[in-house]
Amino acid sequence: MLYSEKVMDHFQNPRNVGKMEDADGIGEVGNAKCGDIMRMYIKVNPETQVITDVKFNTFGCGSAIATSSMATELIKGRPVSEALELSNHAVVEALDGLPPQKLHCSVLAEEAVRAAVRDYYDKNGIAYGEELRECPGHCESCGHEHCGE
Amino acid sequence: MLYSEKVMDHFQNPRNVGKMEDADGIGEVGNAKCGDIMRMYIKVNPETQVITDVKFNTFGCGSAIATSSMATELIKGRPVSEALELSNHAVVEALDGLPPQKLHCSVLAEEAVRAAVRDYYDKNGIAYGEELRECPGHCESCGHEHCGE
Amino acid sequence: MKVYADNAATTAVSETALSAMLPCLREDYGNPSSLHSWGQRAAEKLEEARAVFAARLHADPKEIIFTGSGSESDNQAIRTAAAIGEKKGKRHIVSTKFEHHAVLHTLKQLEQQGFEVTLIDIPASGVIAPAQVERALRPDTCLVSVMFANNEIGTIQPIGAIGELCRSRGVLFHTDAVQAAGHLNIDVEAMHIDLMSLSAHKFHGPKGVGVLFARRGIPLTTLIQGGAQERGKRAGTENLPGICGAAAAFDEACANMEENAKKLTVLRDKLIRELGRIPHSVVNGDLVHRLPGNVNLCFEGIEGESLLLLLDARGIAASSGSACTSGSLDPSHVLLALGLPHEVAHGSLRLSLSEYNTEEEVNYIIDVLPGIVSYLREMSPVWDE
Amino acid sequence: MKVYADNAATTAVSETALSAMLPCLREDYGNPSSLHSWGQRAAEKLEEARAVFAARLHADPKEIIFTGSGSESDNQAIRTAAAIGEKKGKRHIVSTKFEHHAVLHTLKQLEQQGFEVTLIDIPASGVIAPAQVERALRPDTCLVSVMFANNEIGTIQPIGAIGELCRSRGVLFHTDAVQAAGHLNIDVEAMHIDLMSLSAHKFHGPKGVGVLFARRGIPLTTLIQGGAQERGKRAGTENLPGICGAAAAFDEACANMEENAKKLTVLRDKLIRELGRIPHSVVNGDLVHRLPGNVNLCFEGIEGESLLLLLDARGIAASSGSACTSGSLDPSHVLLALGLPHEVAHGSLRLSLSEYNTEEEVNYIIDVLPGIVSYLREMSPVWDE
Ligand SMILES: Cc1ncc(COP(=O)(O)O)c(C=O)c1O
Ligand SMILES: Cc1ncc(COP(=O)(O)O)c(C=O)c1O
Ligand code: FES
Ligand code: FES
Repeated sequence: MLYSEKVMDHFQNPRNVGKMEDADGIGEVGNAKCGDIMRMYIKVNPETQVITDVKFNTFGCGSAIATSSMATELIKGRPVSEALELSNHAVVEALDGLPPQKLHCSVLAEEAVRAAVRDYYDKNGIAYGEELRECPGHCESCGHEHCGE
Repeated sequence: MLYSEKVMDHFQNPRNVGKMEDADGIGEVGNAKCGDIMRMYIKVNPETQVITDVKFNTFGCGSAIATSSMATELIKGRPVSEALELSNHAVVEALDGLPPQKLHCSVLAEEAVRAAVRDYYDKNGIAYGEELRECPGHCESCGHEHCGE
Repeated sequence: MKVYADNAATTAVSETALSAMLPCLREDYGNPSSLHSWGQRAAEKLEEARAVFAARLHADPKEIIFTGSGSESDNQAIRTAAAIGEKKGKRHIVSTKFEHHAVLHTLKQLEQQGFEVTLIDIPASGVIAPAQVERALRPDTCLVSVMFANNEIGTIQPIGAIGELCRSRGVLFHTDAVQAAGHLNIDVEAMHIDLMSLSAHKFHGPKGVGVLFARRGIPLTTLIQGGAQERGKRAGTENLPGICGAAAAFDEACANMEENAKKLTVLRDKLIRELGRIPHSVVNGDLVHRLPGNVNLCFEGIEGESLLLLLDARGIAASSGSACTSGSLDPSHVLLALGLPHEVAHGSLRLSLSEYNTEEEVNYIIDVLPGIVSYLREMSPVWDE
Repeated sequence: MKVYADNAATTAVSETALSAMLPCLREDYGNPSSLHSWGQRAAEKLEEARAVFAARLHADPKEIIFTGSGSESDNQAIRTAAAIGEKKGKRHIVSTKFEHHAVLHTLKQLEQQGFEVTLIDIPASGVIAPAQVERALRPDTCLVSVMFANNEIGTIQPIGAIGELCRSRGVLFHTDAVQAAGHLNIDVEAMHIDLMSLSAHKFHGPKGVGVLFARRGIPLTTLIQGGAQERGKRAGTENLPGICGAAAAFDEACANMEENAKKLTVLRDKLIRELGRIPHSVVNGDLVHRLPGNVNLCFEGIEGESLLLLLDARGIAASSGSACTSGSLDPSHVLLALGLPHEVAHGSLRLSLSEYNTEEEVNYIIDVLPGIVSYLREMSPVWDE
């Protein structure tokens, strides 16, 4: 099979899918032209800085949906600071791997989380470093600004 | 099948095969290097100039043996003058055709007959024209002098 | 329910084809180049297979050679025409933007070797006009290569008219008939086709057998050097079981062509009609000049792969774009050539039927698909209807 | 009695191979490039087949690609090495005079494109010495191509030693192992082989499947452009039934290699011993470094084709020279390379056994052959004994 069982599970039964009306932070990355868009919503407890709820909407291939789903699971209930450290590799690993040409989707998931956190920081006037401003740029599959390498 | 039934018949049951001790004319053409040698023996009735008997020995492929055999049949009982008119095409036709790369064998048979008649003419002081001196030269498969085209 | 609706990618081997293959795999295993009876029996079968293709295509057996795939036939046909053109100092080739990659990549390589290639634009109908070819012709054009029917949207090109044009201009004409063979009537004589590629696994023959038609007098360029098989034009021991299976399948497909087309057209049109009702869907390509089994739609706001995987989970095999680029991330070059925007081209679905499909299967697809489209649209961040 | 003794030309498909093919011809007909379950099942089978070859050859699955024939593999291997050499300005190739035409004709074509080719002379034993290769090497040598075992006389070359030499000199090493595969132990790692060609129908696999091993890091030249199959190195829908049959046959042949070799060596040596008693016969090639099933003799005063046809009439399939040149009139280039005069080379007979042959069959050949030789000699105008 092209995809691992974990990927197929998260694709066919995605966790945390849907809109969140009262999100504290929303991040959207990718674009329709290249075939993947992820929007990630987070709810953060202002006291503890823990992500108490997370939702996503994704337009994209099977692995885009699966990585979105897995990413939400990995950050739900974790402090924002930990969510920021979520790497695409961690997502891929948690999914038992992805085909090489689909790795870019996991990058997108990593980015979506960071974008949501950035939005939360912005909305709440929390300062953050340069490294959070930019696309991590290790996605070689598309020609868009956030993709470097 | 590569060869027609007629060819296979003449190959497997060659007519008039063998040496002739008291031949009136013997013709040998081809050479071992190129893989075909035919020797044709004729017995001629000096009164009627009819070929009363004919034999052959051939070293060569299936079609070389079959064309030798067919050529002997075609000239046996015919006047020498008719034998001289035997064309390789007639031999091929009588055999229901030959694969293209094997046509040269039929040329060899035509030549062998002519060589045997020439030998008979030489031995009996019968004059003959220029056209009987030379290889007909329409055999393109070998590099030897008798092959032209 | 299991529904295989990806017959443009490959087909099931027919019972007829399999029956023709088995004797070659069991008792008649000789090498057609061998002199002995085993070999000669094989050689006879090889020539019988060649004669089947020749008869059905209105060609001479000497004009048919067997290759290892439709792609190989395409490569060899185009390289042949290029080599002939090269000798005459003619280095311009006309083709279209929606050819198969076996054609396009070969042309790309020729460009690197100094050829100029004009790729004709594809109208929204997916059917090019002979006048477009005419406008593209130049005095140094050595080849026109236009596919008989497109593999993604199934549109049928005016091959006869293009052939006539090319003949009148003294330009070689190649058609990639991989999708057409066995489904549409092909007459190389009447259509003035000089070179043509077929692939057996697209008409219920086995994989691994291509056919190349080359009009008498066209000196084929050899891609694979070696033994004297296929009159020295394609070395390698012939894939006799495959070739016999291919001939049997082709003969069967041609014999039943009308009947199959009639049946398929009904199923196809039902699918197009019913699936076309899904909101924000577009049917791609002309509805009339179309392979009898081809359905191609785009669903806005849908990404093709997700759609396919969910269909597959429901037992339905379909495709988005052609199989051989399914590993790639780019949307179909065919749909882009049709003028669809990237974001729409991403959401394409090709259902390709064969005569083995049933009305029941078609109904099942019609039942299942709308729900999947809605589900995916609901999940999408960009879809607000 | 029917005796098929032409296994170097092609072999019968084994039951094991056929059993591996049938499911792909029946239910698992998907295209390995398709995303749906049909396609993914096919893709899995493809990778399983690749893994079988990799394991048996001590290679990595990524180093194995499937082609349409041994000839195609030879062409692609040599063109690959030539393209790599070209980039470095190295345009000299070393090979031998008794390679298969798939190699020799490709080299001939490269010569026309500016390459220089040194063909090593063949000693009377039919086994070349590594020192011959060493002497032929030049600073601009980009490739050494030496066959693993010769297809006519069955002699086995010192591949490991040649591989080591090439590796130490930084020259790519290709071996045409078409006759060796399944019959001799092959270890691409230990033997320092960089490129290698196999053909399934020589080891009881189906016709139409070649294997090309290319060591990791060697960028293969693509002969057939198009889809992304075989990692972009060989376009065209994969011949999955054939490939699965090939893998099953290879696995079986390798598993039984020692046992088969033991059996065959006995039969081979009996044939050589008994047929060698025929007056004015010569056994060609080394008796020890020899494929276990290969017998090759010349009978003076005999023309090969007549001999074959008469053997065939008695139910025995044999060959004179290789099958793929049997349409030609020239004596075997292999026997000429061995130094045999034309007139002797014309009278060659190759009997090639497989493990399917029996002692009874061998005895039958020994019974029948002497009479045929005498009969033909009697008919010959040049034979006076
Ligand atoms: C040594 C050798 N190389 C290459 C080939 C070519 O194999 P194929 O006919 O499968 O292309 C053969 C057999 O014909 C062979 O014996
Ligand atoms: C139009 C067209 N041309 C060429 C090909 C290539 O055929 P094959 O995969 O048999 O090489 C295909 C199918 O993949 C096709 O649809
Ligand atoms: S957004 Fe598509 S790959 Fe970067
Ligand atoms: S003698 Fe051999 S072809 Fe003329």
